Amino acid sequence: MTDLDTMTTERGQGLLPGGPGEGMLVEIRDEGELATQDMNLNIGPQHPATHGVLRVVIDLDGEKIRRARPIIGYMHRGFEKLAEARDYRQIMALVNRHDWLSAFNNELGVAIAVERMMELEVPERARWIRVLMAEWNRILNHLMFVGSFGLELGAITPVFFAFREREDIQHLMESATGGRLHFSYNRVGGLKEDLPRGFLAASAQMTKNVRARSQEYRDLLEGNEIFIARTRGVGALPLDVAASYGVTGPTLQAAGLPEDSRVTEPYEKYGEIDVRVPVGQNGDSYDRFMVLLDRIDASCDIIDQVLDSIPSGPVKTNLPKVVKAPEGAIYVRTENPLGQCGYYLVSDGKKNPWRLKMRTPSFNNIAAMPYLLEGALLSDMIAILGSVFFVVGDIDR
Amino acid sequence: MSSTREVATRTGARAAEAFQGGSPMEPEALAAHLCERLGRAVVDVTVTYGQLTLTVEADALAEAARLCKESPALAFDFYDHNAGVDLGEEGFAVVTHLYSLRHRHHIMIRVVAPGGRQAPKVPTLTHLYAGADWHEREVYDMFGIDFEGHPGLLPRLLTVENFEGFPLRKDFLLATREAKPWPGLKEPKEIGSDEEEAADATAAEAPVAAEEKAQAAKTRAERARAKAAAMRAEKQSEKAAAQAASTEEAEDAGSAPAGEAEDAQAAAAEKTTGGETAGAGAAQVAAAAGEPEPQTPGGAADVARTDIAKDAAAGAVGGDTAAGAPGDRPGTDQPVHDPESEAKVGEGAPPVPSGAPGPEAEGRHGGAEREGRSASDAAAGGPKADAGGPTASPYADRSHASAGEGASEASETLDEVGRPEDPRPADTPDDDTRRGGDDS
Amino acid sequence: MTVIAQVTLAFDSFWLSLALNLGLIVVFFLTAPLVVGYMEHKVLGHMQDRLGPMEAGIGPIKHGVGQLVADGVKFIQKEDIIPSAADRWVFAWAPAVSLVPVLVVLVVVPFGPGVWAVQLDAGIFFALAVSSVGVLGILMAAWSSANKYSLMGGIRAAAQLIAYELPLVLAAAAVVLQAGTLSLVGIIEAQNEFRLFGAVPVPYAVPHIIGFGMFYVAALAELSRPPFDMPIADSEIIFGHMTEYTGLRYAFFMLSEYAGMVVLSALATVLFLGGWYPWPGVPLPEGALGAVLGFGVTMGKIIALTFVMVWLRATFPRLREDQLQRMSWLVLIPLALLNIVVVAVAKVML
Amino acid sequence: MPTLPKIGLLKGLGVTLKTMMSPATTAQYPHVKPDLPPRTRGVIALMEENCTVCMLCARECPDWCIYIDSHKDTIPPKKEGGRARTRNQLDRFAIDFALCMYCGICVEVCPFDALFWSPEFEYSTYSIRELTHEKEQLRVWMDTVPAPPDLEVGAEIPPEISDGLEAARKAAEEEAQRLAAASQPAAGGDGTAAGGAAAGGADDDIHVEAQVDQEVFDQLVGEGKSERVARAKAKAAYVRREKARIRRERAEASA
Repeated sequence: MTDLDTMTTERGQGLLPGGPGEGMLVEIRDEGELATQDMNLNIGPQHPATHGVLRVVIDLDGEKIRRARPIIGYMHRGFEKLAEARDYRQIMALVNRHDWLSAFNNELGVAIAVERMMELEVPERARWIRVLMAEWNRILNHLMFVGSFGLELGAITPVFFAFREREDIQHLMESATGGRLHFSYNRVGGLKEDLPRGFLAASAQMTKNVRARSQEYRDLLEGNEIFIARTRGVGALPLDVAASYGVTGPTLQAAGLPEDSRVTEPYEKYGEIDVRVPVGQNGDSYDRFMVLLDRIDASCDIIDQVLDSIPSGPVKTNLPKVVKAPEGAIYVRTENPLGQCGYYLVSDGKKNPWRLKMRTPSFNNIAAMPYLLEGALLSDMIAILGSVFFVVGDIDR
Repeated sequence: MSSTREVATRTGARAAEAFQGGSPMEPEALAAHLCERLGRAVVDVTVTYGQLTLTVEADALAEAARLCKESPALAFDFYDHNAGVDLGEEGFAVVTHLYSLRHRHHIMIRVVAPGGRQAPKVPTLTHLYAGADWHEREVYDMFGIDFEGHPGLLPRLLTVENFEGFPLRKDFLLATREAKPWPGLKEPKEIGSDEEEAADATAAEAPVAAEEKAQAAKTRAERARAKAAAMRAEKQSEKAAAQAASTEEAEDAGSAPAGEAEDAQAAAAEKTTGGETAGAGAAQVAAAAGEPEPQTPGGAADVARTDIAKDAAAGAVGGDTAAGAPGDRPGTDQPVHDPESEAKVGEGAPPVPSGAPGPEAEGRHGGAEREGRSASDAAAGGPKADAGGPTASPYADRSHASAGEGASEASETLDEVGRPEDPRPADTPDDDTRRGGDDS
Repeated sequence: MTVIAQVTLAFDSFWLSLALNLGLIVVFFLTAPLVVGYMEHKVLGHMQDRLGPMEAGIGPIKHGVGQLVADGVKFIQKEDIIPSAADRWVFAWAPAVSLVPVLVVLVVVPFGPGVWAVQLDAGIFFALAVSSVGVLGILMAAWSSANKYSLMGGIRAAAQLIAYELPLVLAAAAVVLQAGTLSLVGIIEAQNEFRLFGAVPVPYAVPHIIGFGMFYVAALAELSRPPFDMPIADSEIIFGHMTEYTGLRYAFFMLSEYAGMVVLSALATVLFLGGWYPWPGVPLPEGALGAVLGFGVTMGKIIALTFVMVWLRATFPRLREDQLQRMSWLVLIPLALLNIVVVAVAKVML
Repeated sequence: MPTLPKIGLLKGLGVTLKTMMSPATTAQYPHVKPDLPPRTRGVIALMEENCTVCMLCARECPDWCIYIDSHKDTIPPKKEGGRARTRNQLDRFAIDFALCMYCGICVEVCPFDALFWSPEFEYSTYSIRELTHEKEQLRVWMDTVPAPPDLEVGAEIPPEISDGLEAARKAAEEEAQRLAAASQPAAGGDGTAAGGAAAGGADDDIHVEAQVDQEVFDQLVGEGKSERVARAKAKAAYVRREKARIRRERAEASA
């Protein structure tokens, strides 16, 4: 029995040099056990658990994972190359597609980068609305993962509940942006257009619903003994490892660190409202999931604050016919739902960027996957994959 | 499980304390701190938008990163990302972005990879940061920069294993833009200009076609000059007869825009391999030239506009039609500057093959750009100089802008070739039709 | 099935009656799973804030009544794919092997007074023995599919079924001890007579609450229903032993699962819920009417039990294989043994 | 080992049971059409009459999915000695919705309101070729274009709209003056015409210094109109009232 425990707890240190648990993988093998032959199992790219086309090649000893190798790039579309051939307005329509669950946040980063370079004065109202939308989008995203995580662990109901809420919120955002998934509502220097009549009231109502319903997820999963048994202590990611992999977002916060660029380096209006950053203690799957749930409520709080303080006025600035960022380089990071999304924009003063490097959260988070998987059980792999929340497009860009 | 929970909690709790309660350093302070330790290895320190970019010698990168990670005052424990940047001729740069969870300050360590474009090399950081692994593999995928000491850059991370070339290098062609002609290229067809001409006008990217066009343009230029001389005389008399009073205005009204038209066309020609978009550019800028005097008696400017547009566009379609006898088009004798503008197309043409990177221009990106720049400056200088009167100035800007565009586009990968600077040329057709609409 | 009685009386021909009985059993075997399946469709749907199937219907009756029939038709039309690397014959026969035992068990299950095909004195013994044959089919499928996922699923299933056969049998054994007979009919009658503390008429579920719970959990595990569906955990190993199956053969596996739900619920009904008696001590009218009512009562109880199965599926995540094993060997089996001891003692004392 | 079932499991069972009892939120799509907001980016509609072949959409399109063919027409001079004009004629306008990524840039950049978004979304086809909608089809979509929604309270009226309002107002005034002028000679004729003429004519020489009518303004703002609109309307209201008053006085004086 204890052996089963160690299977799920001890961690190999394949990639991390000089970390705390170096060489654990070797120690697990106890002499007593029969000689076994590892089975090479290819999970994905079309596998229910790797929602998307992530592929993980694992070496199995029984059900214990000896080695795990994530293989990515199936959805690589060369965004950075495409961006170099397009002007900033067109990039807006491209950039929101890599992480298709947080389109608005994606656009926001680029918009802010260009605005800072051009030293544009973005209208107050636009900046508040950006915060509002960003938070709605965050909730959309988190709901998705709350559902899918349950689904992967075999609890099939939460995902349907999640989509119930998502539909409502999507309809709300669609009424403002016209899109259900790819909102493309940001523009350099503001927003596409102002909100439709009644949006703010609807938002206020919606936060109430979401809060009420997020309780259902808690009832379904939070206290559920089976769920706890499946996730507690599974895929625990120590902070130092997380840091050296550049892991961010709920995965980092679950490890106990309130690192969130909305707080540490507030952009737009986050500095003027109080942003609660929920954290966990163990950094295991359970904490990651709970942090995600808490973030939904936190976002609701933010939205309420925005609704109280949104001013009237224009949402656009008058721009030259062709937007051109001055020569130079800038790095802008925004707190996307899945973690920190960074945009390193190098401009040579033309209407399209000379280089636009996008640092996506999922890429770094999945890079830590071998560390998390080695020594886990096959079933744990599902719990880990599901709780290191990622979008394949966000990995591959 | 219980054991696990304790283990995890311990690590979690311990780490959480260890990673909090630091004090951020100002970029300048950071720079100073590192400079004194790295000494002459630091090539350059820039602080833009409050962000520190420290350029160091390639071989000092690992040392710099180690310092950043280990010295407690800096404690850059968080590996954010690294980005390759194409520097043109100098080769490539790699910008490594580190962050400190404890102190919450950033640093970007920039390294210009030695080895130029052929064999760029940069030391790896995988021994310091586990996260560097994938990021360096990505940079290798995209730029072919070799990270010395990296556990394994192959198989390729993001592209397919047997992918040829390095996509993010500027000389790598963007296939999607190669595949089909740009739909935005077409201009409204002239009356009488027939289909296939328009067709090959759009699909003209082959360098061969470019040279032919250049030649055609040259010859056309010669004929045009002759014609120009004849016409000028003719026009002088004609003008004198026509409007005794408003000669002056008409004159400099004509001349100022003429200047732009030329330059802008030079620029347009600069940027395109074929003459076609030069034609387009000519059409619109010349039209622009005509704009400032809507109130010109008899709308001479208007006629001039349309004719120039026709000529230039026709020149785009094919040398002969363009250089064809002026008689077959009404009122060709009116404007003096259009043959000259054609001439400019001719002169503008020769630099084209070098200026705009055709397939053969790969890898000569830097050179191409510098030419482009100078050309654009020249072009820009012109209209700025003789942009006559407040009415003319916006168009002066415009043609200037377009010239700049032209140059920029010239420095683009081939996928951009053949795209006129986006919305601008479209304006004049608008104005055209708008006016037309009002009258009819 | 009351018909059976009369027919047998009329013709008094053993073979004819047997044939008729078996025929009716097969009909029941083909229809009952449809009912359960439809129930699962709708209940699951509404528990998840959906409607479930709404279109396919029989005649004017919509609400997806005909969904499973339509599915059946679809399965028949589908191509029957056998992987080239597969062991053809084993692969082809596996569904039958997992299907037949369930059918056979039905033969001995009493659905009402006189409503059974065959009455064996060792009915419960026979039922449990046969029902555990089904695992062979799963193993055959898993092994012959030449698919790693199938193999893992098969191995999980085997381990699981072995682990849960024990609590199942032990729980039943306690009841047998209590009733003093192996015959299912006998158990029902004994239950009818049973009085708690000699006074309160209750089904065995009450005194055997632990046994009942164990039997139910074990049944879930045996059927690999959630939360014990690791053998076919779709998010881990695609569909376990059924990964490579298509069309009719796949339909057979499905059928055997749902028929299995019916059968095990029926056994639970007989063992713990007093069979066809609405409540111990409440007599049913004689003859055909009584048979019909009894059948209705039994079906009602079966549906109730299967409903709970669906309910659990809608609510709970999936356990992990090792946790499942631990639960069986460390919790259920000791508990079951203890249960037997207690029952034995009580039996002797009272 | 997994903790034995406790309240946690029962809670979950409660939730699912409760949900089963409450009505489902499913919408029976083919039977019940979704109500999509007017801004929904479903399909792009073309108002051909407005298109001037400026090529802006085709050029700004990020993935080159708009195809435009056109030619120049010469319009013969209307009066003798006038000059011929040229205008662009649209021959082909096609959007390939198989390529389109529904970013809306074309709709945004169109300077003459020739392109609109329609929430219509049911145009899936069996062949990808049929997803290229020609201008006839795009014109059909035009009928499904809804009116844009009002803006949220506190929003600034976009210039194009305020300009439009301004233009409309001017046009109305000119029309009024024209009518007035036309009906001048008929003054003193039959009563109604005379009355109208008198009113119309009288208006011309009444001059009222426009100023904001505070209560109207407050009321409008209360209704959620943006200040700018409210002020304009308030002024208009004030002027109207003043003119009416003056007219009344004059009528009394003349009577």
